[in-house]
Amino acid sequence: MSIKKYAVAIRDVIAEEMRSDSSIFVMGEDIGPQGGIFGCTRGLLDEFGENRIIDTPISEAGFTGVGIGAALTGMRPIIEFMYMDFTYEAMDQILNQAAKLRYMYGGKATLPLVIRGQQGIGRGNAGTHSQSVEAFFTHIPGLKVVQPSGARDAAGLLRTAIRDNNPIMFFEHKALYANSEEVPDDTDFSIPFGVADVKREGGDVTIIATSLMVGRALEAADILAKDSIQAEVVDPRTILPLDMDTINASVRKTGRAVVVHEAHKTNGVGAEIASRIMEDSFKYLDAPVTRLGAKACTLPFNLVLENAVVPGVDDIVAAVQNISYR
Amino acid sequence: MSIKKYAVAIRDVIAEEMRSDSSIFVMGEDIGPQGGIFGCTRGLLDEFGENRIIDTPISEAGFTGVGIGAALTGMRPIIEFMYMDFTYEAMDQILNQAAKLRYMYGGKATLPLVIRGQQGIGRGNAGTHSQSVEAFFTHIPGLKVVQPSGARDAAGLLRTAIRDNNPIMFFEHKALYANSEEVPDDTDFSIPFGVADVKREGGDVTIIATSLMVGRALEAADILAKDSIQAEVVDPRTILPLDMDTINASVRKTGRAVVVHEAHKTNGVGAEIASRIMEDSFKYLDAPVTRLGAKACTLPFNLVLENAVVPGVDDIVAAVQNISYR
Amino acid sequence: MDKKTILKVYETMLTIRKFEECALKLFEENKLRGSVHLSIGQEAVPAATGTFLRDEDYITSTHRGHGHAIAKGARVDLAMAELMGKTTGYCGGRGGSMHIAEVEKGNLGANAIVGAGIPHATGAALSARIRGTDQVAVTYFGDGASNEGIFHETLNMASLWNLPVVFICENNQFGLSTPQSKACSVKDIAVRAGAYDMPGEVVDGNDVFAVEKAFLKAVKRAKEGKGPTLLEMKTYRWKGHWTGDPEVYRTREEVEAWKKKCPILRLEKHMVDKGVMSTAEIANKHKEVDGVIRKAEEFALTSPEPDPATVLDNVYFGEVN
Amino acid sequence: MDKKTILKVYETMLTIRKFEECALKLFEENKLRGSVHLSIGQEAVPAATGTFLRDEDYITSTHRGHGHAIAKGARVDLAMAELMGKTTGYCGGRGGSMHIAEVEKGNLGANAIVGAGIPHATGAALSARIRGTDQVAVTYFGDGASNEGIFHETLNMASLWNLPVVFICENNQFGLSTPQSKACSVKDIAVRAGAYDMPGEVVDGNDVFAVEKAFLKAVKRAKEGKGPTLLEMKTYRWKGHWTGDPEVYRTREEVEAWKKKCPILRLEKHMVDKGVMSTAEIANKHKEVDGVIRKAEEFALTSPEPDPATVLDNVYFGEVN
Ligand SMILES: Cc1ncc(C[n+]2csc(CCOP(=O)(O)OP(=O)(O)O)c2C)c(N)n1
Ligand SMILES: Cc1ncc(C[n+]2csc(CCOP(=O)(O)OP(=O)(O)O)c2C)c(N)n1
Ligand SMILES: [Mg+2]
Ligand SMILES: [Mg+2]
Repeated sequence: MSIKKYAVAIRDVIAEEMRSDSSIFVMGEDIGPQGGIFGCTRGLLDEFGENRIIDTPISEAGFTGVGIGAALTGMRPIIEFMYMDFTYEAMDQILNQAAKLRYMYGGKATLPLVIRGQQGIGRGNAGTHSQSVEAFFTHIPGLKVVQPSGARDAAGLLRTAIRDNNPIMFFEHKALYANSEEVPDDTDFSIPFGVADVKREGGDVTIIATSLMVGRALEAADILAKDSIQAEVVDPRTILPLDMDTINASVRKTGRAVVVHEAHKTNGVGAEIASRIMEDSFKYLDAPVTRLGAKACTLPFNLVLENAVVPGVDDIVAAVQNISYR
Repeated sequence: MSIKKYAVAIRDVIAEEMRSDSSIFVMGEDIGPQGGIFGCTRGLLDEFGENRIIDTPISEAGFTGVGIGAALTGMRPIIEFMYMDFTYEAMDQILNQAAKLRYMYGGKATLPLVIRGQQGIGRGNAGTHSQSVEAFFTHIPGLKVVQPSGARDAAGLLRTAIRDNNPIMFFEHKALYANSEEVPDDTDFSIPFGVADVKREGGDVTIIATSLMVGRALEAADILAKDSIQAEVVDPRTILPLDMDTINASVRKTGRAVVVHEAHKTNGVGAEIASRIMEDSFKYLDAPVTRLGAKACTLPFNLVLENAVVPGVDDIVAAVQNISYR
Repeated sequence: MDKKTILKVYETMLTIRKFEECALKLFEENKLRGSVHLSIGQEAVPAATGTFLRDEDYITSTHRGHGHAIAKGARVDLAMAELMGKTTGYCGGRGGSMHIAEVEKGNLGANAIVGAGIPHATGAALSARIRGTDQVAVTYFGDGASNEGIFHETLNMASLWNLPVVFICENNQFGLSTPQSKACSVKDIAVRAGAYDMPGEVVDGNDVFAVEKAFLKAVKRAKEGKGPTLLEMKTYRWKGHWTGDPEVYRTREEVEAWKKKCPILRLEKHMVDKGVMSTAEIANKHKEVDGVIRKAEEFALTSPEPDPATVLDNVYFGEVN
Repeated sequence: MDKKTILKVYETMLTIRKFEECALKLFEENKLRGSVHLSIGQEAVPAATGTFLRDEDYITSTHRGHGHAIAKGARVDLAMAELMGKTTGYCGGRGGSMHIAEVEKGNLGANAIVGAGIPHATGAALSARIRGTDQVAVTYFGDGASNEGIFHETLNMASLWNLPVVFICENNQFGLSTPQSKACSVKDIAVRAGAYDMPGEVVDGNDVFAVEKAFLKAVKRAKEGKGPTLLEMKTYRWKGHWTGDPEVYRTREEVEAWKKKCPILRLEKHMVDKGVMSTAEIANKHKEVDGVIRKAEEFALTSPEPDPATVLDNVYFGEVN
């Protein structure tokens, strides 16, 4: 075990996998000498050289397409998006190409491709650089969608992503990069997709939280415990595949659920999760599943406003209390 | 009243509005001499000339951005996307620019802009030309999202869209263009956004359906009626704003609801609607809200397969029956 | 070109032509559905390029891609079956006309999205470079596609990284109904090569010899590590953009004038003039290819429809998790 | 330029410089947060272009847009308040440094997305053309932005439709950490004009006279209905890409060498040499502008934070339905 920052855990897994598999290369904006603006490729250029650590022009659609072509022909590209918001520039390549080619070619193409980068609030980057965009990639079939909430999960899930033969959307969070955690040193340490992690056990209510919201949910759970409400906090870790078994088991135990993510509430992943809980566990529900997500406005630049838009610990506490006394 | 095809109803409203407001112009691929590949701008070039009916290069991101610039400076552009699937090429301009500029500029910009075009199955256009993509535009705040299911609604809603001072995503359906309906001749005929239409009344179950699925829901309702199940069919018509009042009123009456759309089920608009029904009307529900949507695979080229992916009348009947005997 | 090569190019052109004529017939007979985009009149480009590629070289193609696939070695029976959406087709009926691919033989696929295949070929070239092979990648796209942003982004990267890729713009004068002059600010798309510091050349796309010459030069350059080339092949599509196009955007006369420049007739005349083939041999070749296509048609017609129970197969490699 | 104009350009440059120095100070004092991109060293381009535009002319700008806004007439107090996210700022604190806009005065906005503003200016030019006015639109963007697809798509349309727009590429040698040579396949971005059949010109972007001359020629062309121009202004950014950039990608010497080419010092020297201003007058001007900026800082610092209760305002024009 080593204590590592989330950003370092990511970098180390990339390096370890690159050492053992020469078909892996990394491309993206400012990942070379700069090491990525969040340091997730720091030092890799020195070790692996320009042939495998490729700085790109600001051409998101183009380099995503280049990655797809490389993946189709035996390589295992890792593409860094400086901000996952910029996937908007490359939606055709991601949703129409990476997600669909295997299927449209009758199963005769394999696309081992990781698209990774950070998203979310925390840096005063304003509306176009603070979004959480994972929901877009669950709606169109063909991708897997990952959202690690800590350094250990980031390491284990990234290794699984790199070794997977499918296109993977891997969502890091800018406000988590500096968080440290114990990470196994084993260079085969991996966490399977589709296995939720119960970050805290409790019998009264289930809080399903992703990414930055996991920490807030745990804080909320501590506060609620003082109020004698024992919250179980479930982190799905992968949004697609989604571990409904764990979620249903928890909800059937507690009878109450709150889903919280940083992305906008309207048509966010929480809508899917809440609907599936209802479909699967309707008769166990003592109260409607509550969703928390960003308010229906663009993420504002101002910090006070930004905080007003995204669910805070208080909002989670209030939501739980609201459904606990029904 | 005149009996008009859906495509003609759309064309006529564009022409009528252009006659009375010189700030309206239309741009898009092959909308000039060709009149749009589905005929929605047929004849407009002759009447309005090249200055207001503008054939573009195949540059979706670029011409969307050009439309935004024109909207910011006093024009009211209507942009035709040949297939709404191609919005993937222009996601940054739609989701980061059109949807956000007014907010990010502190309310000091106005963007009257209609982005319209067709989507969906029915022409053997395969995976990248058969999608239903409306859900993407409800997740990011700042847009309104419209889905007319018939010629009359298309006319009334399009007029509202053109006169609205916000960016509007207007989703037509390729398989509806040839359907005819009575449309008022009044050149002020409009249908407000956010007002669902109860297409059929019934007391046993609520079917919320959009676009092509409205017709299928009505067919299903006829079949169910023989089985003594009276289905109420609600067409929200606009997905954002969403008329939850009408939906809730219906569900509170029937206690049961099925939401059906052609878009993929996972994280489709149905997830949002089902979640909101649960949130608003939990104690009235006798059964979980059921969602129907396209299966989790790319839309296949082959007709037999295509039909297997998208909800059919039988699927709707079965879903209703399944929740009716609980 | 030596005689053997000429014959191969000729046979390829003839196969493409007759394959598409058959597809059109099937479409008109309602035995084939969906978007079918014919390249009749444009056969010289795929034939005089694809023929010179090895299995290990890569191509990407477009919505108008039957010719590229056939020239890269696709079997016409499997291709026709795909056009009909049959299980036996290249994509098992999932992709249809616009998605014929054979990755293991270097055809990385037709693509229904204008411009989308351009970076895929470039990525294959990058992959070859990283793996240290001498593979070459070729991407075909239309005049209309040269106005998509991805064209620009990709050509810039290909040149910057000196990749072994050949960009072939088939300028058939129209993007759907829009004449090139209404969509493209330059007369010769080859000029755009200058924006990426790569060589660009205008080629008579109906002349197999001109196409071959320019192409082999570009391939040589690519293999020598000198980087990409942009070739603009001037040609013309005889049929509508898709089967059913009202063709309001051009005159019958214009089409007829181009038919006179038919690349197949032109090569036939050349072969007869130079004594490569006699008229009788040509007639025989036609019959032979007719036979091949007839068998492909038969195969496609008699192949089974896919089983709806398999519709969820192949969304992912392996299980979802 | 006559004396009055020179003084205006000079004052604009000075205002931009001191505005940004103040922003940097506030950032270092932790009174300002978020991404702040400084254009220190690049002031000649906005000053010797924006100064020549009328209120009714349009501009679009970038993440590095303080200079463009100020040269187009933005008030430094409202701009500084926006950098601090205050209610009194141009965007009421919603947009921050990267979104300063003043639509009614022709500033269609800074834009945090690389390249995204290019089509907006072009759309404004189209709008002017349809409305029959003589307005001109100018779009500023970086060397890095010239590799985005939207650059290509937009320049093609602007040329095709002969729109009154001037494309100003501020080539400050880097896109974030990436030198132009590692991102762009051509040495001079102006060369890319050829891909759209429009004039392109390389300009010394640190020389206000060269900038003015090239710009006025382009504006004249636009107003005469002759279409767009691409101007590449060679310049250099002195500070990091953003406040906090480790600047691993260049040497101190390189930066120092460029500082010697400071556009402000250069103009000051010219003015003294030609007797336009004395050193004393220059010193006074500095003091005057310092005073203006100090007041702006004061205004920004004492302005209220936005009220969270208003956070949902202005998502839509009017009610949602
Ligand atoms: C991104 C995108 N935009 C638009 C279309 C619709 N479309 C299909 S083919 C075509 C014309 C393409 O013209 P060109 O590139 O010249 O190829 P050609 O059809 O002439 O072979 C258009 C507009 C598409 N498939 N994809
Ligand atoms: C679409 C997009 N990709 C990437 C970024 C991140 N980014 C912001 S500024 C920048 C560099 C821009 O370089 P250039 O266009 O030369 O402008 P400069 O910063 O030098 O003024 C990058 C990569 C972005 N904001 N938008
Ligand atoms: Mg063409
Ligand atoms: Mg730059």
